[in-house]
Amino acid sequence: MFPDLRTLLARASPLRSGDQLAGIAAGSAAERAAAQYALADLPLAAILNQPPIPYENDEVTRLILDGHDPGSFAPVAAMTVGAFREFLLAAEPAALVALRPGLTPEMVAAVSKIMRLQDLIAVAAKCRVTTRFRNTIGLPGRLSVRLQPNHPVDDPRGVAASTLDGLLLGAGDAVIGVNPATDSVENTVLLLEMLDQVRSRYEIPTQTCVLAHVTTTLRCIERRAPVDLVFQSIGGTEAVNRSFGVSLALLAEAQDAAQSLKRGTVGQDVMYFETGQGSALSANAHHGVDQQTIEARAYAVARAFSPLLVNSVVGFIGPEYLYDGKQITRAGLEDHFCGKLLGLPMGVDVCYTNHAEADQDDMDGLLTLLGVAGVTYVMDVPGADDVMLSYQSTSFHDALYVRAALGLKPAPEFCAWLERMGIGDPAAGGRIPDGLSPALIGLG
Amino acid sequence: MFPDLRTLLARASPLRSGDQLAGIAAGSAAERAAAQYALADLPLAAILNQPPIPYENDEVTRLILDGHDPGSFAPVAAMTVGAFREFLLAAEPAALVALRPGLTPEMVAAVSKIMRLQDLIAVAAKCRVTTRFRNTIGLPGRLSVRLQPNHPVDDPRGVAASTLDGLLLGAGDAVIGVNPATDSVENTVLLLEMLDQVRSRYEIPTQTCVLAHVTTTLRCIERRAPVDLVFQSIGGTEAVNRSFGVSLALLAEAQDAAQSLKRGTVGQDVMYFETGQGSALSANAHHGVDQQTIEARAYAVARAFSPLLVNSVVGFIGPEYLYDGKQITRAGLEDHFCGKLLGLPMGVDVCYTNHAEADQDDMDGLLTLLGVAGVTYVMDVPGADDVMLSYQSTSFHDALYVRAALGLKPAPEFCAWLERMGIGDPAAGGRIPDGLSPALIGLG
Amino acid sequence: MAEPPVLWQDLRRHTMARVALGRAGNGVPTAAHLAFQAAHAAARDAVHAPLDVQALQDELAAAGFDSRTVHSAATDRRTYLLRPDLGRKLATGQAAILAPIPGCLAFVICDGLSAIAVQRHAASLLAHIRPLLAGWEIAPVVVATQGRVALGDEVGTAVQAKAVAVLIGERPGLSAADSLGVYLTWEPRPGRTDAERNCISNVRPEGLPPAAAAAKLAWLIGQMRILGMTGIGLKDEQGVALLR
Amino acid sequence: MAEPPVLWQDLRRHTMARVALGRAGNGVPTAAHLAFQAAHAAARDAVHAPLDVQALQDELAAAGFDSRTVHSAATDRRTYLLRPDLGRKLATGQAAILAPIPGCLAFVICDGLSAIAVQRHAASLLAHIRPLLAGWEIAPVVVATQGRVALGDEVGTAVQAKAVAVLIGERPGLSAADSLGVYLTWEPRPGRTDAERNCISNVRPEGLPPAAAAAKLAWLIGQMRILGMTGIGLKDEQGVALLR
Ligand code: B12
Ligand code: B12
Repeated sequence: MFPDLRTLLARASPLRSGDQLAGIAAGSAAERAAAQYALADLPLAAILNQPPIPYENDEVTRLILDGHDPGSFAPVAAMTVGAFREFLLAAEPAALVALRPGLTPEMVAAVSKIMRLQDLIAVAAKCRVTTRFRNTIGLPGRLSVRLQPNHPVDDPRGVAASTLDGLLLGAGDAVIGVNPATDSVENTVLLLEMLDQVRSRYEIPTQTCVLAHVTTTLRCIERRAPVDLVFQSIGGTEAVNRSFGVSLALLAEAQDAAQSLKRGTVGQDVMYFETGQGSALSANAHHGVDQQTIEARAYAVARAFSPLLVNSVVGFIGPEYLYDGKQITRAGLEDHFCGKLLGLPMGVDVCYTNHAEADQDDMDGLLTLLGVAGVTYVMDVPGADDVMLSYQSTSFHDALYVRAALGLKPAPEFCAWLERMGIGDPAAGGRIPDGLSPALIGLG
Repeated sequence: MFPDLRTLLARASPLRSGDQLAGIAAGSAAERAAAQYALADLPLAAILNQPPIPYENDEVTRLILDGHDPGSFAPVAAMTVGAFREFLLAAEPAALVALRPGLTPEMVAAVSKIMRLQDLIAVAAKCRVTTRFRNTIGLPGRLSVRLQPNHPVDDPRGVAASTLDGLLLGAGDAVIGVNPATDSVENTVLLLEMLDQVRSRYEIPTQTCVLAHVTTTLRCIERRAPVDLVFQSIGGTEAVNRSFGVSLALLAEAQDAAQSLKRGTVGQDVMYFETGQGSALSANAHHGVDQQTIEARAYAVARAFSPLLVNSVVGFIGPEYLYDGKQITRAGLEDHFCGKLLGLPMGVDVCYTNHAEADQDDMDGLLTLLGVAGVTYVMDVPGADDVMLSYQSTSFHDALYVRAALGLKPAPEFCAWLERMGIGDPAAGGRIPDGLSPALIGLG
Repeated sequence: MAEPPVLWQDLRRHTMARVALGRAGNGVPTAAHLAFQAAHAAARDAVHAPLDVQALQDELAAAGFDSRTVHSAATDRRTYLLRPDLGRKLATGQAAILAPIPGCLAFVICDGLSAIAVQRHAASLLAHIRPLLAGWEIAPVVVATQGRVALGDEVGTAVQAKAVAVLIGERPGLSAADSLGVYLTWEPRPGRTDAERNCISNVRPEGLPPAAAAAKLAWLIGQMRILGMTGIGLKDEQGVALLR
Repeated sequence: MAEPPVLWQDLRRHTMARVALGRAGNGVPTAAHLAFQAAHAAARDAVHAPLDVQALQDELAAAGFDSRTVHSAATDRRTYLLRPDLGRKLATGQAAILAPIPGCLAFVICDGLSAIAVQRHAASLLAHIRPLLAGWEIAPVVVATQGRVALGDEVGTAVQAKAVAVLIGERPGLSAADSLGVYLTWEPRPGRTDAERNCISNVRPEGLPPAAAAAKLAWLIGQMRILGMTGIGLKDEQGVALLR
């Protein structure tokens, strides 16, 4: 009924517009149910032996298979996908940690397809991943936040104003990271310097980043700009990475360059990756593989570079891949689960665009569910409205909400800093605490 | 632009199929946004003075207005709906308790319409309502469960088997409550006796109920059947209640009758009500008022009888009122919020039918969100499949999941009983603990 | 009486409910999860299965019932699902098809939410009840598509019936897609509320078999004639034992 | 330099972002919440606003540009949103409309996700860049409906262009629904990846004004000709100061 693993994985995937666009989705709920039965009976070992994209043709497949550790795989080697699901639900957290080097993204994607949201949440909540640069991210009971102070023309004052707004609301412990409107080296250097100035003037135990293309960031490093983290969008096939202008070798070069700067204080995890279901299909680089499996393969790319941060941009790419709030919600929890199980410090950009069928209620739902699932970090833009990227992500207020609702705190070093600066008291009457005087960062 | 309060409330409601069916929904997102602006500017006092269904025509309106306490209302009397939202978000829990007698359902419905999911969750989580019969329901850190062991022909052994299954998985502290397939007095008595036998043989600190029509339950009381709780479906207008064959007087009579039995040990809250958006419209008894406002009015009916349990059956009634997972999710959180704010021990039947556009993922989401919002109880049917009512609700496993994910426990008396009986150890190898021997309850 | 169960899974003997599923952590085991998903897909298909009207009419004829077909004002399935108001009304002109038989008992068969239920059990139920209706004039059976319970009120009015019994497909569930409901209304006319009807539910072989449902309906019809009413004032007091 | 802000709300001077909203508990105050909802409704409408092709062509003519119209293989808006593959292809027969001008520079104006952006800024950008393109033969401007960025590759192939610049409506945001993007591709042909293009984004009065965007595009076009490539190998090294 299903000619090969690739087809089986696609047919067993919960409905999403991207797989329909690719022409590989199940044609009916009944066909999907049949595929899920077949997939559940498949041995994990069969998945290992049948990479959906051939070894010869794809450096991501080579990375996955060459890096696979049979010893770690042993405890689950004899299981089917269905039994693996049960194992995950019942396992102790430590057993899941030990398993990581033995798991391939295809195994993880496969099992996610036969899991309900509650399974994805329950298992992910057992996976903690801790990373370090200038603070410690991913500890139990913590939820970190990327402060995303974008501006339509990268005006340093505008970026600084949004940054200060976020800091005053407790955001920024994952990273203060700007998407540049202009991908020029000069502009990127300017932003890097401004962000580094804010960080050092206020003595914030966090890291900063300008999310330019990795080749631009490499040039900034050459120019001795203050680069904490190297950002790059990545995907799950060699071809989609090529369409992004990157390769494994280029990423390794960038990691080396950034680590050589030794800017981290408590650790040297210097890479920041973004991923998202659909990008490979968009670049016609998906090899007929479903978008969620490809997405999991992107995590195999990420974990090769011990990143500080990885997040799916789940609802960002558009309705042609994830049609509505329901599909975005499912994909967000799948991505988080797959990333965590593979050992990544997984965050999610809880977001949507105005051409998708989604709204703030959907985001409140997904954010809360991810909080319960133990998401490492989320994004924060002022008022949830990114005035440069033109989409809606979570806001500073959203992070306050979810932290309060679930009793979660920022990274410990950052928590201490917030205390020290007297931040977080809404009764302060709108006066900015002295320690955070805007004048210090050139806001006049 | 909006001729009257009724119209304004309808146009400001988040999209749902029932209001479209009634022809009162906003025609576009822009019209809805405009209505929300107008509604936010409306003083709460104006809502009090303009009941959407006239006093003369409707005993529910009379109940609401006659019972309104201006003293409790005073702290918010001068506020607009928009300011009231801000007040609720910022308020301490105690302030919300004090407010209850001053709030009308229309005020509560109005403010819910301009709240996001996260607002509904955050405010509801601050409202605790505690009730008592044979145990204590609604304490902080607790989540109770109605065990719903329905059977297509009310076979006592079948009901007993499902009951035992649920008890073995920790369900049943809210109530063990059967929907009868046959609404005959004799059948109801038979089920009541069987349930009472199970409860007393196992010495379970909980209550039982057969969800027959209140007139049937009254006859059962006359026949001295062991009636713990009186169940009844209710709605938010006199006319919908008439279509259900009930009135305020009848409910009062039933409450008296049940209390006269003095079967409660720790309290005498004897009423159990179900509600659900859409029932008034279905009975053509909605007076042009939107379904969510009518639903909130049903809570005013409920609170007049200090119920032990109240739940919305949110996704049960059908797609003509709540079309898909998104509408069910929003409505479930609205209903929970409105009920809690009015002081009810609010549970939710997290559920859907096979003619609605929803699935298990939607339920996992809603269940988790309600858990974060502090829902008092949820339903539990074996394997989520009600073989008599033909719909899907939450399962025993779902309750285990959400309790584990959020660190919640059953009612304290029931917790102690579970310990005593040695329930909850999945390692027991499928043997039923001696204390729960099926033979004790006639299962041979 | 058999040995009492000592193993959890023995509970399955007593009910078709999904008991004794086992556990994987707090979740259901994979097999149960997949079975549930497959059942959901099937139940959703069942909602949309159309009624084979001709086959039903042939069966009715074989059981000795004359029949007429009408359709509600809901033109298609999607409209039916979203517009119960239309499912309660006859399409324009349809009432004229039905000849008045003052004082009769009318049966209406509606596809409702499960044409499968109606297809399988409606004719059988009627065949069983026929001998039990002495003293009633029975109108030709009305087979209605895209109908709701209250459609019976319009039909009853059109044929000037003293009472109407609507046989309707109940919402398909995961474990049964063929459950029939029966709603009995005294002096049917538009505007009757559900408090003024009686209901027999879960009619199917694994629920209340059509023969037993026919007996119960006949009992209710008899009581209805004595009391001159249906609804909450008419309590089902037929012996339970009969059904077990 | 003005006084440094001491009050939170003063931050608003520096950015159009939704800063200094205040707080209600942990939530946003009602006014900010309602403004957001209204902006969302408007942005969703903007996605569906159609391009007034004639008006755009008139404007182009006034600026001295000849123009041609084509449409992509996506027949309507819904198809466009769900089928980016079709938005990247010309509808059958459309390529034939375009006469080859070997070695030319081609401009393609696509409605993309915001016809409003294109309507407001595309002609202005072209008017500003015209004087800066000495040495290029410019093909008639192609106005394409329901187009994606990669449609430029097909158009460029059809006109045998040396390079193509696609002016396209970016996804409407809550604060701006009229943001134009410009994508420059050397030797366009189907199959080019995004790594082989350069992008100028956020072209609008409150972002990068059309005149400044024209200057930047002209700079990139100049560098492109020197390097014989676009994409990640061509870095934008035009002074930043110019733009501020
Ligand atoms: C969606 C999007 C993406 C998606 C692409 C989705 C997809 N379909 O595959 C993802 C997340 C993968 C992405 C990745 C990147 N993006 Co991008 N992206 C956007 C965004 C938000 C919308 C694009 C859009 O709507 N286009 C219009 C529609 C109608 O046409 P389309 O044919 O569907 O769009 C295509 C292009 O937009 C293209 N694309 C997307 N990003 C980029 C970036 C560059 C440099 C190029 C040449 C093309 C390109 O992808 C689409 C499919 O082919 C824009 C910002 C904006 N408001 O427009 C940024 C934007 C274009 N991206 C940007 C950047 C920097 C990148 C990255 C280089 C980031 C990085 N460091 O890796 C990567 C790699 C891009 C590449 N070479 O492919 C910048 C470009 C800055 C500049 N002036 O050069 C922008 C302006 C946002 C920003 N300021 O950060 N992006
Ligand atoms: C949906 C539903 C409801 C909904 C009604 C939704 C609506 N649209 O307003 C709500 C939650 C309000 C409801 C309430 C009650 N229901 Co009810 N309901 C159902 C259910 C699950 C499905 C009905 C259906 O699909 N019908 C078929 C569709 C195609 O036709 P319809 O025209 O849309 O359906 C109408 C009738 O079903 C009617 N209706 C619903 N419940 C009842 C109950 C009785 C006694 C009558 C006469 C009519 C009636 O409401 C619908 C709109 O008018 C059935 C169980 C089942 N599997 O069928 C139980 C069922 C019919 N209900 C039942 C009961 C007991 C009640 C209550 C009396 C409970 C109580 N103690 O208050 C109340 C009051 C009913 C009344 N007098 O109006 C029993 C009837 C038992 C019996 N043999 O008499 C059933 C069989 C379920 C059960 N075993 O508990 N119900």
